Amino acid sequence: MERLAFDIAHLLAGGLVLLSFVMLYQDRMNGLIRVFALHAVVLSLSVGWQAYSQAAPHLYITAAIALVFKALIIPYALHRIMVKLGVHREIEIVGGIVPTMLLGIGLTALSLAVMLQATEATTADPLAREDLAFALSVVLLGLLMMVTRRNAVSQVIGFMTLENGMILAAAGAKGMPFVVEISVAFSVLIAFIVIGVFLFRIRERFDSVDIGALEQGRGDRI
Amino acid sequence: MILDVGQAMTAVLAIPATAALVLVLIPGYRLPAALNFLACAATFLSALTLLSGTGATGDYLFVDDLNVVFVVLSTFVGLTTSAFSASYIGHEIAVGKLRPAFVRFYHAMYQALMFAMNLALLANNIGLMWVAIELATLTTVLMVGLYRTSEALEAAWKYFILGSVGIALALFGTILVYVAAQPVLGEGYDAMVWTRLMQKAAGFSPSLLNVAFVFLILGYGTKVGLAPMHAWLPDAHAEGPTPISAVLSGLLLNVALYAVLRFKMLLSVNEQAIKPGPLLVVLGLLSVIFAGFMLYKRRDIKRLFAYSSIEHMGIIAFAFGMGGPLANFGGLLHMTMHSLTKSAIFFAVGHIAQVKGTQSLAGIRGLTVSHPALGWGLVISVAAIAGLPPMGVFMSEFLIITSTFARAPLLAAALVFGLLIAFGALMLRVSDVAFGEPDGPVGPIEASIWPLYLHLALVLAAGLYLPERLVSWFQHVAALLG
Amino acid sequence: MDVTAALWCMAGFLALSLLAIGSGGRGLVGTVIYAGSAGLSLVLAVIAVHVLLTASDVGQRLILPLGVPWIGARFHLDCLSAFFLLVLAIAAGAASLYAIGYGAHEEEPERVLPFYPAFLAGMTGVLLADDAFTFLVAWEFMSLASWALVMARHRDPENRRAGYIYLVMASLGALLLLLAFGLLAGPEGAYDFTRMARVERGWWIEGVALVLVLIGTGSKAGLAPLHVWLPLAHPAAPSHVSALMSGAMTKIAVYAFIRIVFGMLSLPSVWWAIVVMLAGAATAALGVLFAMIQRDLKRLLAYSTIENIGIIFIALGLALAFRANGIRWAAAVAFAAALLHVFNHALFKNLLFLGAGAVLSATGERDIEKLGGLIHRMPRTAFLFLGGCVAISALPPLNGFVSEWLVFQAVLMSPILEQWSLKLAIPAVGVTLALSAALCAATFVRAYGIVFLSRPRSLQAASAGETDRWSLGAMALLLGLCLAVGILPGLVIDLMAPALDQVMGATLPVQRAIPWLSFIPIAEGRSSYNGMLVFVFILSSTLVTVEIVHRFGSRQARRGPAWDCGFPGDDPGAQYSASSFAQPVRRVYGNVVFGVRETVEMPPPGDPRPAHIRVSITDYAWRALFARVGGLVDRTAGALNALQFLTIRQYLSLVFAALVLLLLMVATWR
Amino acid sequence: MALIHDLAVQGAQMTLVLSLAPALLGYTRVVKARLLRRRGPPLLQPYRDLAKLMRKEVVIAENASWLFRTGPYLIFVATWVAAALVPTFAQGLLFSWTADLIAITALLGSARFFLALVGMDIGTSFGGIGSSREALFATLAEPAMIMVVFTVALVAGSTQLSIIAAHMLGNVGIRVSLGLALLGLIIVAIAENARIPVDNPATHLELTMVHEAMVLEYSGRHLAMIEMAAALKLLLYVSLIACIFVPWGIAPAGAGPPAWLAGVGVYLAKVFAGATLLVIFETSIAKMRVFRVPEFLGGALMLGLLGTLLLFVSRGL
Repeated sequence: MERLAFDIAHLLAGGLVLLSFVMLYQDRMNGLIRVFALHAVVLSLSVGWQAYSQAAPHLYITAAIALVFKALIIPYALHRIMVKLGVHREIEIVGGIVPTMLLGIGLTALSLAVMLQATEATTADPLAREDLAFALSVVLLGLLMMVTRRNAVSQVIGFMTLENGMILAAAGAKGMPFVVEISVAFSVLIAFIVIGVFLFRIRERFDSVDIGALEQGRGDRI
Repeated sequence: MILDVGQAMTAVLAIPATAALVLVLIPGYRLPAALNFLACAATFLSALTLLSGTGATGDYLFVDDLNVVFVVLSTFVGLTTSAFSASYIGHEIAVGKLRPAFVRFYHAMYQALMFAMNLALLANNIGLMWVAIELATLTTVLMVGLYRTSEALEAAWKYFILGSVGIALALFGTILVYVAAQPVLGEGYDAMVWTRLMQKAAGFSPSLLNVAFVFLILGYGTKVGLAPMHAWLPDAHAEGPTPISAVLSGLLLNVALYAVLRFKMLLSVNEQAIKPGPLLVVLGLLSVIFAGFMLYKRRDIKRLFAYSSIEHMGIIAFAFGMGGPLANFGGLLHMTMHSLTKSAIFFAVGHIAQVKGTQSLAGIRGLTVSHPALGWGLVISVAAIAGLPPMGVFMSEFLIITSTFARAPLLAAALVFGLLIAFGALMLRVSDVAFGEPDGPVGPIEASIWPLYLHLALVLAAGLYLPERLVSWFQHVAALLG
Repeated sequence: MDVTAALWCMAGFLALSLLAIGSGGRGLVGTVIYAGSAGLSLVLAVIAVHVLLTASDVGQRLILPLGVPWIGARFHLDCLSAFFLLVLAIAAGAASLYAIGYGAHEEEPERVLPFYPAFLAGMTGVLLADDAFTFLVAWEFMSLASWALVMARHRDPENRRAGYIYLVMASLGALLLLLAFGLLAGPEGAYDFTRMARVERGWWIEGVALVLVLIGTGSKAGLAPLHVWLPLAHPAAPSHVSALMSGAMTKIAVYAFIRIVFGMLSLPSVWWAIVVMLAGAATAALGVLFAMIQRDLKRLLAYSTIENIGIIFIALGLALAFRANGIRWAAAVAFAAALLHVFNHALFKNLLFLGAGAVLSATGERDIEKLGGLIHRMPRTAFLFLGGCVAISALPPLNGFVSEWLVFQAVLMSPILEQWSLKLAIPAVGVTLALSAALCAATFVRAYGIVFLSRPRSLQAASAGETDRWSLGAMALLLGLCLAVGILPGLVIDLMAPALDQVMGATLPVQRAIPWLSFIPIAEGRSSYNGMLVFVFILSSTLVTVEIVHRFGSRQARRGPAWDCGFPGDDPGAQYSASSFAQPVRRVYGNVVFGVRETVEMPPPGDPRPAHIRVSITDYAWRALFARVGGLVDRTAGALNALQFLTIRQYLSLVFAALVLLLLMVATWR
Repeated sequence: MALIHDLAVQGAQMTLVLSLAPALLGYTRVVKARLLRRRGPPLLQPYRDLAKLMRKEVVIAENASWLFRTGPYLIFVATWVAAALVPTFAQGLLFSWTADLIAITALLGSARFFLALVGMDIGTSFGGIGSSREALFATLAEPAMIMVVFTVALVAGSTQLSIIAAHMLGNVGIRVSLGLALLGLIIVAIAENARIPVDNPATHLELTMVHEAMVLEYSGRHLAMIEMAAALKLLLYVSLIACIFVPWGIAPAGAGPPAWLAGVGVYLAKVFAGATLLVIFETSIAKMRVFRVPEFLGGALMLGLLGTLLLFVSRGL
């Protein structure tokens, strides 16, 4: 039974990293939102499985929150915003797909090397080490996505994937006390509200979500 | 009603929390401002009683030599800033730059920020500290966007994105620290309590701690505003309302640096882990020299002093990076002096911007002629921040530079170069702003000058005479910091 | 006991400045402040003389619980600081007396009154400080107060620029001193001077410390490449303040150099002496050549301050050379020459600046091209200013000659040094010294001739009136002192003997015992000079000559138009102007030292426009050092400024790159 | 009693110097005329000129100041005191200890200082030209003089003239540095006394005159004082050269009246021989352009510096 639990957790975490790569590849907004929803689903499955294998009931709540918020509500809201702004067919990526993907691969390799080296002495449990390594790569990929995207919504989605990586890492660390879950959820909630407020505000001001439009307003212009 | 230390600790948190909730319900502006001031006063008094005790450690909160000074400092600066903000925001509404609707949640956010900062300082749990700093960031994001101008929105958006990324990295660092502590302290709650972590830190795996420290220094470093991660700070200061800039520069940067200090203490206990010193020194020097050069081309007075905050945070990081009793003592003293002086500067800048109706340096001339009290207040406080002797900042810089010069002459020379560059820029701007023929509106202002001169008096006093108690605290903590 | 009294005087100065702030500087407050300062300076003078006479070290130390917590603020009034305290007290007393009368002309007194006593307190503090922290606090407090005084006339952008350059240079000097103290205090932080003197150090550490101190104090005193701020800042302040800045503050910088180099550094080496001497020689030559071509009277005096500082540093360099070779008595003579010139320069430079202030307040004009003929309208000021010019040009009856003579005697003693580098350096320094002494005389002939003699060249000069009694009193006091020191130099040498003994361990022969009160620095046969007899000789010969001429020759005198070889030249414009007087010297020395370009614009024939001659003078030190560094900083700031206008994405990539870099470092670190 | 005796001898020297100076000037004019194959004015003509000037009434410009009237006396006295300090027929006189060679140079400097000042007092362009050129020549002549003083002082080990003269009598012998110093001193003497190559004493041509331009406005007894000071300065320089470089025949300190008489005889011979050499040099050379004089004086400065450098490098040179 031990072997099977490890394989499933390993599969789900790897799936999450794969989905991050897929999202890097996406250049259509609609596709991006759908993949993000899938990303959240896989995350909740992984956390749920962690809860099952560590027999820690509170992880179920986190999995539920991840599922409800990140998989359903946020993608639907983002989709509605996209449609209203009429931006959903926009294609935007900076620096081309291939270099981004290569950079993604490099980052994953780096995170694996760093985390495996760092954790080899401490936890005998391979699952925790795997989880941390994958979590770090999801975080780095999320950050890469934020860096290479020009659109405000895609940046927010990048940030969301970064948060997903955090939840994966938190779940991976056995016995992480209750406080951390609440905090992650708390940040998701707040992030969404604030982003929402800004998006509407931005739309009211510039009628476009493109961050480039935001930048001329910067103070101290020469 | 003399509270003992435990009660005082809870009071310091309870008062701002309840005040925040109460203020959400009250509309209008006059009453909330007064209530805000009273809440801050009450918090400050309860923080004072903390001084009397010898420190207490609870499950979630604890008081020791390091955070007691900063709690008192942040409540004091919070108090004076609330007094300043009462007259500032009143004037902004009167002038019409701020519609009452925007200000609806201002005081509630202010108290929430106070609560978050006190919680971060007193938290005995690294997770709880992270939550508190996250809350502080989010409240300041909302307040930076208060004016709803396009620049304010852009600054708030930039602050949110960079802040959140920083906080996320810090969270990952915290998780790694938990993972490192888990085998020694067992699962669950114990592996995140500061006091236990400090006792058992020697047993943690050094390699994991190193990776954790990388994430923590980058995460909380973003909140401190060190060089590569500083981008949010100048715009957040320039576009947000001035009381928030004062609180941001005076306190929030200190709280974030306090967090970095805590983790540096953790690493210094564990020998095999890499010494965090060189990393902090590099970041510090980079910030000092980078900010020094950026001061020259600034056109907005608040952005000018925002870069000066980055420079001073760089000096403090440099001091803690160098380590050793003298440099650490200088660093701690510099944190206190910088927050007092920088908030005084922002008080002056706030009123100057209101009087002249503009924040651009070109539009402000001859202040010492049109508004002597305000003009000379600005000149003295800028002289203080530039590190000229009679004021306190000079004593900390004196200790930092002389102690480093004996051990690493080149580093001290680089720091002095950065200081001189920054000094040149600051004095160039002040001599244009404060002297010369006054132009633009010169109407009288009903500004509250006493917070500005109260801070300057404290800084001058610290420059000449440091009370025995404060010295013993700093020396004890300096030894702890390694 | 003396230290506490001195500290009470310092507290008195600070109280005066607080009083000035409180009262807003209107009405009688000015007189009260200046009278108070004069009184306190007198008390300081008495204390200094008392310490010098008793020369005891009891009761001279005091530790207050201020400043750096575990060291406290230490104060120590030993003989060396007592001598400089005397110099400061005389200069401050005279300037304060002068200011009682002169202060009334100030249009914004509230900007000068609070900072004047603070400036004096700062200077006294530097002399009394006995640990690095208090020293630097007093040092920068002095710079800050004098910066505020320079900014008193802030409405003129030129003054603001001068104030800014001055403050940046002062801060550079202070930071270098801070580094020097850091080096000397060593890792365990021996910040108080007594322990700092006993710390064991490698020779190269002392070498670096010397260079830092030389630049730090040299920039404040006005040593050659760093002197450029001095002629901008000193004239910008009110006259009694620029008198103090030139007369006293530069001396405080010399005191700091002596206190650190002779007090703290234990193993002097020969190259130190050469560096100090060459810097002094370059400063002297540069200072006086620039003074020769100045058109602004106060800037001319500031440049001549730079020249005299050069002479003092030459003497100090000689003292260092003798000390490096262990010849203590010769080092004492050279050091006595330096201290005597410090004393004399404080007297006559103060006198000249106060005179310039009187001319400025009477005519409202600083450009000497527009003055002239003031001797008829301001006879007493003209006489006192003439005394100052005679003193500074080192002419016998007055004190300037005595210190110059002693410096020459020190140079003449130096063949006993055997290092080859010194054997070549000292003659070169000697010839520069002689050249700058002669040029100084020419400069002040020009200054006095153009300002006071000949016919008024402008309406203001024609309508000038004599200054008030207080100013004349202060100037007369200084001239009297100049004459007294010129006649009886032995007294000053005996007064400074304890200071010489403390620093050098050897003193000059006791001067009181010498018959006829003549002044013999080294030995009977070697050289002696009797100021009093020369003065009596000149006085008696003059009386005899006047008596004979008036008895045997005629006494009649008749007024008539000037002969001028028959040319009817009554147009004041036809007179020799300041720049035409300096034209020969400019032409001979010009292109080497300050790159003179004389461009003549002749209009084409038939064009009525007047022809112009433009003289462009470039100060190489300003161009090579200040302008270049300023340009560099500006360009770097411009380049870095682009970082303020990046997009959020680019900022994020900065953070991202930092994270990846650190992770790589951690991964590959093991 | 001894004090009165010493005072009397010092007074004798001062009167000797005062009376001899116009004679020396007259002698130079006579010799110059003879060399130019003219008869020239009688030897005692300068005395008559001075007596005439003394009696004549003084005409002063309207805007002349008190300095203009007191100037001539100060200039004359400074030069007279300097001349009195130079040992002529005897060494070690009473006042010789009061001032050494540097003080004498400085006294001459103060005479020149006041001369330049009074030149500018009236505010005519000629006064300005004279003072400006005098200032330029002074900036080179005085350092050259000080360098010569350095060389001589380093050889003799003291700056007191009496000790130098006594030392030169003894074992000095021919030295390169002393040769350089002599040449330097001669050049400085020519420049200071406004002799031919630097300035023409006889002419009134505006463009060339330096010394004359400054004293243009003087008349009567003031002009007499100035003329007397110029003559004294010439005598001082000649006796200075004689005292340092040709010290034989000067009565040693404390010698009796017979030695003084012999001393006076030898001194007169030396002075008039020197004057003759000076005039011969003057007639054999033409006046230089104003801006070539700085090179001429620069040469003297370099000679002095070279002499000092040689003595710094090794005691023997």
